[in-house]
Amino acid sequence: MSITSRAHPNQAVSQTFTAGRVGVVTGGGSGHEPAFLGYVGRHLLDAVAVGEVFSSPTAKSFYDAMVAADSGAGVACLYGNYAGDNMNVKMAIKMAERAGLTVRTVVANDDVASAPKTELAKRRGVAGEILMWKVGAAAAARGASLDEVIELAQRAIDQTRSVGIGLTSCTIPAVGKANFLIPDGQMEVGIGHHGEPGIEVRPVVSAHETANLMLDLILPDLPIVRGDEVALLVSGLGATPMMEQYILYGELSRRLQQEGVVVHRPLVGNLFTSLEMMGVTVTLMKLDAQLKADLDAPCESVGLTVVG
Amino acid sequence: MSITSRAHPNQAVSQTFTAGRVGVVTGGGSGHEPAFLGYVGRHLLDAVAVGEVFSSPTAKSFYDAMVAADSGAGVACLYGNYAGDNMNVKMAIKMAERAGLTVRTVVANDDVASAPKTELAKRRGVAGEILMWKVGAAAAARGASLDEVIELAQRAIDQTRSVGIGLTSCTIPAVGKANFLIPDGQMEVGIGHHGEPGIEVRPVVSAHETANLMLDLILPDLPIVRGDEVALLVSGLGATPMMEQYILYGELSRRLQQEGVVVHRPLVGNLFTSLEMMGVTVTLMKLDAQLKADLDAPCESVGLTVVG
Amino acid sequence: MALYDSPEIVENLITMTGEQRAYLSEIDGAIGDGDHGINMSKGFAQARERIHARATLPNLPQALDDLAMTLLEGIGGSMGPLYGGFFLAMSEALAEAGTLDRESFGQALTRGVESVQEVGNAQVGDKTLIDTLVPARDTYLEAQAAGLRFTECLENMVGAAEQGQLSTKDLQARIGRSARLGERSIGVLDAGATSCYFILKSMADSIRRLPVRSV
Amino acid sequence: MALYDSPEIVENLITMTGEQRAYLSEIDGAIGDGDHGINMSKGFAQARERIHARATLPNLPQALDDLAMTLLEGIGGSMGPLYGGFFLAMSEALAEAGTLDRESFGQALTRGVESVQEVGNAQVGDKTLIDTLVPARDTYLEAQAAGLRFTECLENMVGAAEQGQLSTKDLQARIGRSARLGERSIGVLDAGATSCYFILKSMADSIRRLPVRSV
Ligand SMILES: Nc1ncnc2c1ncn2[C@@H]1O[C@H](COP(=O)(O)OP(=O)(O)O)[C@@H](O)[C@H]1O
Ligand SMILES: Nc1ncnc2c1ncn2[C@@H]1O[C@H](COP(=O)(O)OP(=O)(O)O)[C@@H](O)[C@H]1O
Ligand SMILES: [Mg+2]
Ligand SMILES: [Mg+2]
Ligand SMILES: [Mg+2]
Ligand SMILES: [Mg+2]
Repeated sequence: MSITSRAHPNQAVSQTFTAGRVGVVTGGGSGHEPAFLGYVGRHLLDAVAVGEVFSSPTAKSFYDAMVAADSGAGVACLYGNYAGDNMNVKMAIKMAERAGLTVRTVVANDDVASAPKTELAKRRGVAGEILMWKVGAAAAARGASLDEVIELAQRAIDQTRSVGIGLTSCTIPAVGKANFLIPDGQMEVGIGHHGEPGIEVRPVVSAHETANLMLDLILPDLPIVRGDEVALLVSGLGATPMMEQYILYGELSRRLQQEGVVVHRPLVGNLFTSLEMMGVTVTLMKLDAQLKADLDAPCESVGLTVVG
Repeated sequence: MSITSRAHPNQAVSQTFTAGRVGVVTGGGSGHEPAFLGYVGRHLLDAVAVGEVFSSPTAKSFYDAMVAADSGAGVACLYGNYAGDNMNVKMAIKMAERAGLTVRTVVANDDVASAPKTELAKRRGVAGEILMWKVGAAAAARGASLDEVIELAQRAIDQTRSVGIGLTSCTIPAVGKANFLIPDGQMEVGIGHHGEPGIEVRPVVSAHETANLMLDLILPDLPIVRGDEVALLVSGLGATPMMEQYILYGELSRRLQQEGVVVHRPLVGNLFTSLEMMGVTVTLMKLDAQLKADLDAPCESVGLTVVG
Repeated sequence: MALYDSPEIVENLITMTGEQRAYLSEIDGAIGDGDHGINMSKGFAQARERIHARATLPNLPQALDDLAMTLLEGIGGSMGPLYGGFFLAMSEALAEAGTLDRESFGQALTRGVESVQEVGNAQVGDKTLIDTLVPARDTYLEAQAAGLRFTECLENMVGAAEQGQLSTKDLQARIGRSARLGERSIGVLDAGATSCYFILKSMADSIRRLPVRSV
Repeated sequence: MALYDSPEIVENLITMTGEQRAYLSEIDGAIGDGDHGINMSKGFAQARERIHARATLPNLPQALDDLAMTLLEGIGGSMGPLYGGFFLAMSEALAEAGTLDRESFGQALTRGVESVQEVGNAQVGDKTLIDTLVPARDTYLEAQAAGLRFTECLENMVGAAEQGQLSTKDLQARIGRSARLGERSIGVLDAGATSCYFILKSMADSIRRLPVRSV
């Protein structure tokens, strides 16, 4: 699997793209490594627009990614709900239309803490994007039409809920000072990927209690109930030790077992980070047969590899 | 791929073990996640002995791992050079011999900073162990004899060199206070996986200079020279942001390119950690045709998955 | 008409953003991240390079297109797509018209504002550049409908733009970075509304500075 | 002989480690990580459970094997394999002999020390339990060769063990955790050498406490 940066440095393109199928692209600011670049690969993203740290890529780099991923069957642009990304994707699509490309979008909004359920469209996209990309790209890989890819990616994110907690802040290098503050011994529940304010700041609790309070926000929102099968993704935000991520995973999986929710596919690691923030996001996707098949389909990338 | 914990909780066994071939096992203290447990999987480790945080597993759990991985063709125990592990493996082998098992060992000693080249046997094993496991397990998977597996794993580690740097310390939970100290703005070059003292403590420098000083320790030691092909593994120690790991990787790969050294296989991530230490280890393995083939062979585990 | 055939209007815009760089960043600093002047002058300065790299100097629609493409290529965040889209739409309208006159400028302004609203979804009162743009456009079109001359339409437009810009002082930001501050965003001007006023004023000045003609 | 047929010697060892728990940890605290007493008493206490879980009380070799297996199963780090191997080797030697007498104990001690050296690679002077074990064994074997009675051999052994233990005070640690301290490790006893002295003394005491017989 290899990736090259074509044209200019703000864009990466997979070398495994096969002509004739729908192209799958995304884009976003830097600082979330291995997202977004690390998910370019076989049966995953075909091209990615790369922005400055915590800042949307330009319209032109989204456009370039679309052009790179287009081979006549159209392009699915699957990205996260942030003002800058929304605006740049809109202008990129205008440019793409002028160039005769067909582009459709799905906007991830899996972060339950970012807006009430009555305002789904205001919610931010976080680590759930990875699962949306996986499903959309699996559909594209098996030759689905652009409309089908979009429909499935939309279903994927509609069935996905995330929440984050932060224990320490992070610093945008160009700014040079922390972009928010969490007092020592406190944690911010519902914090966003760029330090967007969460729901509450409260004393740090045990992994067991942390798992419970995160699931108490996620499970009722969809809802996810007894008998459901889920994908469970735990992502460290950058400075969270691996051991602690696994300990939290253990607590989450115990609680889910109690609730009668079956984890079909676990993913743990620094999969969608936030510079050097200490903290974690927890993502659950409620699965049906199709989503399961698409999640289980083989893919290969730096960030996520699934063996068929 | 699935892993179950048999017998008692200090041991994990792969479900993909196929009888009749050499079993590959390792073991070590906790706190290095995803090592060691996360490398149990298809065509990788067959069983692992799990110790307390930063403490060797017991002889019995090494023995249990050996029993679990044995199907008559013998067991290769590929582990790192630490006093406790050495002693427990020795007693485990004594127990295994009483039970009629054939066990041979390879002891990783890839850390160039832990002893001079004249005292190779005193050097500690660090992230290079992952490459040793990969090669040994690939050999076992293709049906090599125990002697061949041992010979290849030995060749793998003989061709591997690592060095670590630490920027902050870490705390063993049961102890509750930092087990060493690095002053703010300083970094310890050559630090071990458990905070073992390094070569020097010096002011933090840029990624570019860090890459150079690490390679200046690694390259001459083997040596690795113009025209060589290598695997290059960068592992965060726990709290190192992914973005910074990739930035360091970029600087390493630039320097290697200048030196005429070709990176055949890059690996970047929190692959062998040290609780919440901030820092990184850099590992290079000098490849020949056989090592290359064994590194490239497919395998599947939480820590490392290679698609064939 | 000479102005249609040269990049002069765009050149003047670029010069203006350079001059207002510090002021715009200062305003953005109060309730934003203090980079608006930098974003603007950086993007616009890149456009000058693109324009001058051409074999022959472009006409106004082409220069606006160059400016738009530079902003869309060089500035992420919000300014690239908002102003990039604005100038792209103006460029298209003027190219279609083939001339710069009262009608075509009215068309261009209308299409430009449409793009900003489509891309940014902001409404009047949200404390954004829309607070400058919408009254400016409405006033221009009213003046045009009332049969005023091009220069009078522009004069009225600039007056409304200034009013709109000043109106942002008492508004609470409901969109963009400063919206996070809630009530604390009241009491200072909006950076984008201010740069937008400077842009409309600069364009109007460029056109009015022409020797008296039937414009 | 009753002692061979019962776990009494091992029981007394277990009781001893419980009593010396705090003292051994205190010594380890000076130049180690302060857990030697905890490691020892925890491991030995688990052995008592294993022994008493048996349907019938085991004989000495079996009880030593139980102790060894418990240490090998319950204690990671260095004490598990060092003492586990020590008692395992003693158990094997005594089982082969089928009796506890001057010769078989000499054999058992010799095999035990061999295991510790094989597993740990320490030499006399490294400030480890070897500094107790080696002189103890040598003295025992000398006494045996000189034709002394079992109890006298044991008495001499304990004396040499105590000397060996005390010798560690002036040594610089060259192996194990305290080796990191370099010269700062001089001036205090080694924890392992001390626990080892207690172990040999306890075994000797158990045997010598017997009613006078031809031992
Ligand atoms: N959705 C929007 N619609 C119109 N204008 C907007 C919108 N979002 C932000 N703005 C304008 O952008 C200005 C800030 O621009 P700038 O500082 O260059 O970008 P950033 O906020 O990314 O630092 C604000 O003052 C506001 O006028
Ligand atoms: N290689 C070795 N050979 C013999 N004895 C050793 C060796 N390494 C350590 N020891 C003994 O182990 C003792 C420390 O035991 P303990 O405190 O229980 O373990 P740890 O050092 O793991 O905390 C030391 O005092 C020393 O006597
Ligand atoms: Mg700003
Ligand atoms: Mg900004
Ligand atoms: Mg100790
Ligand atoms: Mg200890």
